[in-house]
Amino acid sequence: MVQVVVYIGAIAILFIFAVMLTRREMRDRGPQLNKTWWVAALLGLLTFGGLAFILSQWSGFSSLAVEIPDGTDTLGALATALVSPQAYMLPFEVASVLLLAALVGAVYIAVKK
Amino acid sequence: MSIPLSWFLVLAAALFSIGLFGVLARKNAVAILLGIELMLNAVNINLVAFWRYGNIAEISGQVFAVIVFAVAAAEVAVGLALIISVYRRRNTVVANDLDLMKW
Amino acid sequence: MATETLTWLLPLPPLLAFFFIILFTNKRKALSHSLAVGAAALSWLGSMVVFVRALGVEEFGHEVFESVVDWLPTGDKFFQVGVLIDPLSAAALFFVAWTVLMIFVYSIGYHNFGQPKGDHDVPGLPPHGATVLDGKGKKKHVLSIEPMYSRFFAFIGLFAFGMYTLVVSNNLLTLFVGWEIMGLCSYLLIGFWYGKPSARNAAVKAFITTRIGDVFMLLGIAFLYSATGTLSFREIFTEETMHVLATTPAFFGLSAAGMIGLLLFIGTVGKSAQWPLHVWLPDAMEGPTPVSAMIHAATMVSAGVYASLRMFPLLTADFTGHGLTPAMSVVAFIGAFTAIFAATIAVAQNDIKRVLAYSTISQLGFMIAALGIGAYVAAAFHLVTHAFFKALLFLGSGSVIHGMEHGVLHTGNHRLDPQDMFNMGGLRRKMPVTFWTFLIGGFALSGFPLVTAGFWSKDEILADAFGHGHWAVFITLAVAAFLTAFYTMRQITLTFLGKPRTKEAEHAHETPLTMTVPLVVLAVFAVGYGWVGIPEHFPLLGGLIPNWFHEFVGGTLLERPEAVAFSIWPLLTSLGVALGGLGLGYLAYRNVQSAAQDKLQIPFLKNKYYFDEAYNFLFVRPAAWFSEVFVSKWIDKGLIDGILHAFGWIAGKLGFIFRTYFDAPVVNGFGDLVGEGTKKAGSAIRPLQAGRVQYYMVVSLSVALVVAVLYFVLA
Amino acid sequence: MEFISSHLLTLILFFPVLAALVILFLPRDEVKLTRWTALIASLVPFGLSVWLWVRFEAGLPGFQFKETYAWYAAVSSAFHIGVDGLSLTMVMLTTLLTPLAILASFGIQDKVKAYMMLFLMLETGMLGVFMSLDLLIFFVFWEIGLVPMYFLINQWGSANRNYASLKFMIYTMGGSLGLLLAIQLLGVLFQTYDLPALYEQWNALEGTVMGLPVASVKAIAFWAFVVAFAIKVPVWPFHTWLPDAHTEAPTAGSMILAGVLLKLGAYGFLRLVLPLYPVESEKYAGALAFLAVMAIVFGAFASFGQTDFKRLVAYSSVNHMGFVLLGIAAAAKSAGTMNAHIAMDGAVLQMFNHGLSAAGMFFLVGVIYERTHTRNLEEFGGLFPLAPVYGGILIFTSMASLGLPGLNGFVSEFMVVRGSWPVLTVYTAIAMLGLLFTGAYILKGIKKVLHGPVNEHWAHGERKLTEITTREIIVMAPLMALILVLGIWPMVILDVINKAVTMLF
Repeated sequence: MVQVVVYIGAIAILFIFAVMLTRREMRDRGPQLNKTWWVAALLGLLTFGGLAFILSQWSGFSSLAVEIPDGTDTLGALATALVSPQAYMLPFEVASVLLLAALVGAVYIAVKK
Repeated sequence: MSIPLSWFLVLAAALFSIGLFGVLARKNAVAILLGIELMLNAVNINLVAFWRYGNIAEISGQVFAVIVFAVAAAEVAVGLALIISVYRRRNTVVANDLDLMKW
Repeated sequence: MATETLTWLLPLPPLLAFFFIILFTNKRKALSHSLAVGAAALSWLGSMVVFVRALGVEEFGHEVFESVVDWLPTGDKFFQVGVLIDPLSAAALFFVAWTVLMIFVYSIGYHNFGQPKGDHDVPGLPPHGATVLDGKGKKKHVLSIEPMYSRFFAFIGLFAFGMYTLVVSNNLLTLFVGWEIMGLCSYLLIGFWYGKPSARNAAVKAFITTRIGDVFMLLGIAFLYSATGTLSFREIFTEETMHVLATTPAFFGLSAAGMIGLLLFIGTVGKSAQWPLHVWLPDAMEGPTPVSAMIHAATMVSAGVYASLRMFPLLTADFTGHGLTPAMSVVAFIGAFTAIFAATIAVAQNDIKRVLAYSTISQLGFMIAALGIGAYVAAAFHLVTHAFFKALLFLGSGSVIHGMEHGVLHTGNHRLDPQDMFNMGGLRRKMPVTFWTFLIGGFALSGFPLVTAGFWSKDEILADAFGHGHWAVFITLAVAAFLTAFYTMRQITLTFLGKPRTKEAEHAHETPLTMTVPLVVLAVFAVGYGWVGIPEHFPLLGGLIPNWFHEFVGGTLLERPEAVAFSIWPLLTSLGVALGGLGLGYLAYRNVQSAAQDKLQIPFLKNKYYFDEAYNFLFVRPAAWFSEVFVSKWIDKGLIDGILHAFGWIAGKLGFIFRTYFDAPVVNGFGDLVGEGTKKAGSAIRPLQAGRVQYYMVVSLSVALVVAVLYFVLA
Repeated sequence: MEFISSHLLTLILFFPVLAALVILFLPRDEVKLTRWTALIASLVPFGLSVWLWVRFEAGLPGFQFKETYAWYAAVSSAFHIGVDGLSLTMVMLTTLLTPLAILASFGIQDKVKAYMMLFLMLETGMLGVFMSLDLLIFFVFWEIGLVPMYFLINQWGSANRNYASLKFMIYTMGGSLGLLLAIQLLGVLFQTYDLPALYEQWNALEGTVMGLPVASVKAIAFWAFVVAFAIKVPVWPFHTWLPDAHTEAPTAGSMILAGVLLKLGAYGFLRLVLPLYPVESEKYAGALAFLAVMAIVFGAFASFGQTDFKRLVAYSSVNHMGFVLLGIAAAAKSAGTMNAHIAMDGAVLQMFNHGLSAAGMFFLVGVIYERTHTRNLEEFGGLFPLAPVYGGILIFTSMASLGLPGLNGFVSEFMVVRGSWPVLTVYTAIAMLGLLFTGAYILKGIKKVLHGPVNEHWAHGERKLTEITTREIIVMAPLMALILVLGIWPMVILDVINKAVTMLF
């Protein structure tokens, strides 16, 4: 769950920081959107439409949730799967290393000078 | 528990499209980053939803979501650092103004 | 030590002294002259030992001291060089050793050793004198030491090396080596005071003029070498070789022997300053007075005659005793002509050294003429006696000039020429030793009867010319002898007799011991050496002493030359011209007070028949024009470079034509088309590369959507 | 050790290039280090050549220390090198002069690294010509030598360097064109470029070649060779590049140019023209002798006519190299006789001797030019009291150049004259005029530079002429010592030359 914590804690705070840092400048700039925002809007709508259409064609579109038998600890299973050598330990560790590297890199880029 | 899968899927598609619009239409690099986060989380919703509505024993959907968090965190960290660095140098965070390498 | 080894070593000490002084002791004057004089003394000692040993050999001439080594590989054989002492070289060695040693000693005094450094002296100019405070604190002008003192001794050391090498050589090539080294030294010594423009010009003139002779000599050597395969004297002068040479025809109707002899003789003409290559010698008096003058006049020029003596068999090949061969005629003519020609010039000269210089040319002419008529021994005899008394005269004149410079410093009148005889007079009281020795030398030169060496040697030449019926030569030489006696007495009278004509002459001073002792030694030989060659049949004296010189030196030749039969006429002529000339000279100049009263100041004679001017006009200036304008400007820069530049121009034009009419429209056109096309296409699609990420995304997403829609529609 | 002794020639040949590579990687600012590296690197080939000289057996016929490597098999050319007495002498000269020239260039301040590299490459180019036993290799090295020299003149020369370097380059290249064609002809005919093989096959060739009689083909090829080499020697009237190039080149460049590069041409005559074309050489010996005599006489006159000190010395090279060609012509005319041997000995020795004295003279001119920045003889005069040691050295070297007996030039000139007199009598006699004017121009040089009243212009203040430095004396010392030794005892190298000449011709 470390990554979730990091995400929620650190990254969200970073977001806020960044937003705060840049807010002043944002205020006195012109429009927040590109001149071609309508193209983007059109594309967004089309994508949404396309996705919705394709999904609606799928047979399992409106299937219902599976019953979870009592006593099943899904969270525990997830935790076990993440640290079990038979399951996802390696991807998990790789992701950790990636995150670490990214943090170090971020610090380096942001701090220097 | 009578909410069908379609709700989740439509929500995710909407979220994705909004993120996409943000990425394509916003000037501010931070906002673009936010848009990307939206798109990633739309995917996460889908992953968890498919897990919940498919085979619960198969845990990989959840695991994937966790890894996407990690990647997103990394991406945001680096992206923000870059934006700060760029801001220091160029005094702007507008993506279109970063045109040093353009002809 | 074996005599051969000793002979090898003879030239070495002066050479070593030269290198030592140049490399190490240049700054230390006393050490330098000690080295040089010590080296000369060593060589002198060795020469005397060799000479005495040579005297002790029976039939010396057939038995000689010779030793050779391989020097140059030539194909499968070797060219050998070595040393040789035969009677001629022994006799030459004797006078060379003595005169060289005396010059070295004399130089110490002449260059004012022991005197203070000059006030304004600089290297390259003669010393100008120094100011010192005497005991009473009064300023006094004295002579100053030569600034390049050590260098002088180095040069004369090298000079001595050259002379010794020349004398002890057993072959023509090493003789030539010594010959040229002396040429270099004469150049260096004439140009010793290189700061004087006259000196540097004279040095170049001397070198070039003698070099004219030398290149001919080199040809002669090459000719001789290719004709006989050897250059060794003892191998060439054998019956067979000489016969082959004498019968092989060469060019201009001469036999090979005569041709070679003449080519080599031209070398002598240059070195011994014979007409027409005599012009360098008088100018050579620019060297330090009189030591270099003495080298150029008494020793080195003798080398020319010595070489001719060596080549005597070649010159006289086919000579039967009557009727001169063409080669001999040339030699005799040049000798006799030079003798009288130079004597006439000497009569009108006022510079004490120049008179002696011309007398040298004249006396060398005597020797050459003697060679030309086949009088081998007489020529050799005159060579030796002349070397002694001319050395004496030059050293004496140096002493006189030195004394005069003393006077000049006393009066401070630096514009006065201390060498002009009309500024002298009455020096016999001031400089007695110089006077008496000069008198002896002068009388020897004039051929004063019986007591002086010059009389015997000159008489022998005249007797030979008379005895063999060469009337033209006899009369010419007799007149020349008369003139010789006349100008010698003129010189003595003007210089030493009468009363001082200037204040400077009054204050002249006798020179130091280092200068007077060599004078005395040479004076002894100027008198005594004549007695070794008194003809056998001479009235009264003949037979008292055997004619040793004739016997000894004559042994050098294959056939010992017969002594000429005695006749009273040449003797009377000798007596007459010598005494007559001397008497007339005294009478004519007894009361002359200035150059204006001298009736012989004829411009034509005074200007040496305008030979310098003529040569300058005929050779020097055309040569300069030829090299500066014709060869450098016209041929090289104009013609050859012109052709080259024309090539360059044509190539440039061709290139231009190709460029304008082929390259530009065709090749470039095509190339440009391709290039421009690409460029246009590039700029046409350039907007796609906007560099805006969002733009890219919009485009790619649109495409993806369109494709997806199409897919579903088509599907 | 074993490797060194079995690859001696290759090592001598390529060591300079390796050293140049090392210098390439030295830092640009380390001027001192660069100089010393170059100097020490150039001393190594010299040391190796001394070893080569010691181990060389003069008595053996043919080439020694031969090495063959595959090179360009498609045209049957191999990397074949070796030395005999002639090439050995020239290799010695090259490896001796290069360190001296590098030492002489210590005064160069500008682009030292490039300069030293070019110099070392130049050495390889020259050595290659002397060593190669394959015509194609010969030509390759022949051309390689041009390039560094071009840049040396063009980059470090004096005022008119562009003109001079271009003239030098174009002229020599133009001459090599014919040479290349002739070489191709031989290669095509015999399917080999190997020299020893060509010597035999080419001379044995009879019949027709490409529809022409062999004699005419040979005559044409002969002149193609001769022109290429004559330009390099240079022979009158192909000599006008020389005064320009020599005068404009930097001091060390002139030293090498006069000392070694000119010998390449003469060496070409010895190595290729005479053995490949004995008949033609004999036939055209008169023409060659005529050109040689023109070079001697006109070279001397032209030299006498100069007012530029360096130009004067440059023309003296024309004059001296004329004697080399005269000897070669005489040897060609009388091949096999004693005259030929003597003439050839003289010619080769003259090559070596001129290498010493001309290099010395150019260096001395450079010494004074460095101090006064003028070469005009009229501005000199009276320098002797200011620089007596320099004056002494100048007189000594000048005398060697003049051919004073007792110094080296005389021996070789005498041998040439002796060898050519019986064969080419008239030409030899005319050449004496040149010999006379050799004296005239040398003395003119000394007189105009050293003699005369103290030159006030160069005597005071910042223009004061400084005496020759120790480094400069060290450059001159080996040259002077050799000049003297060879003058007194020429057997030192003449023995090797003579044996080679006797066996070759």
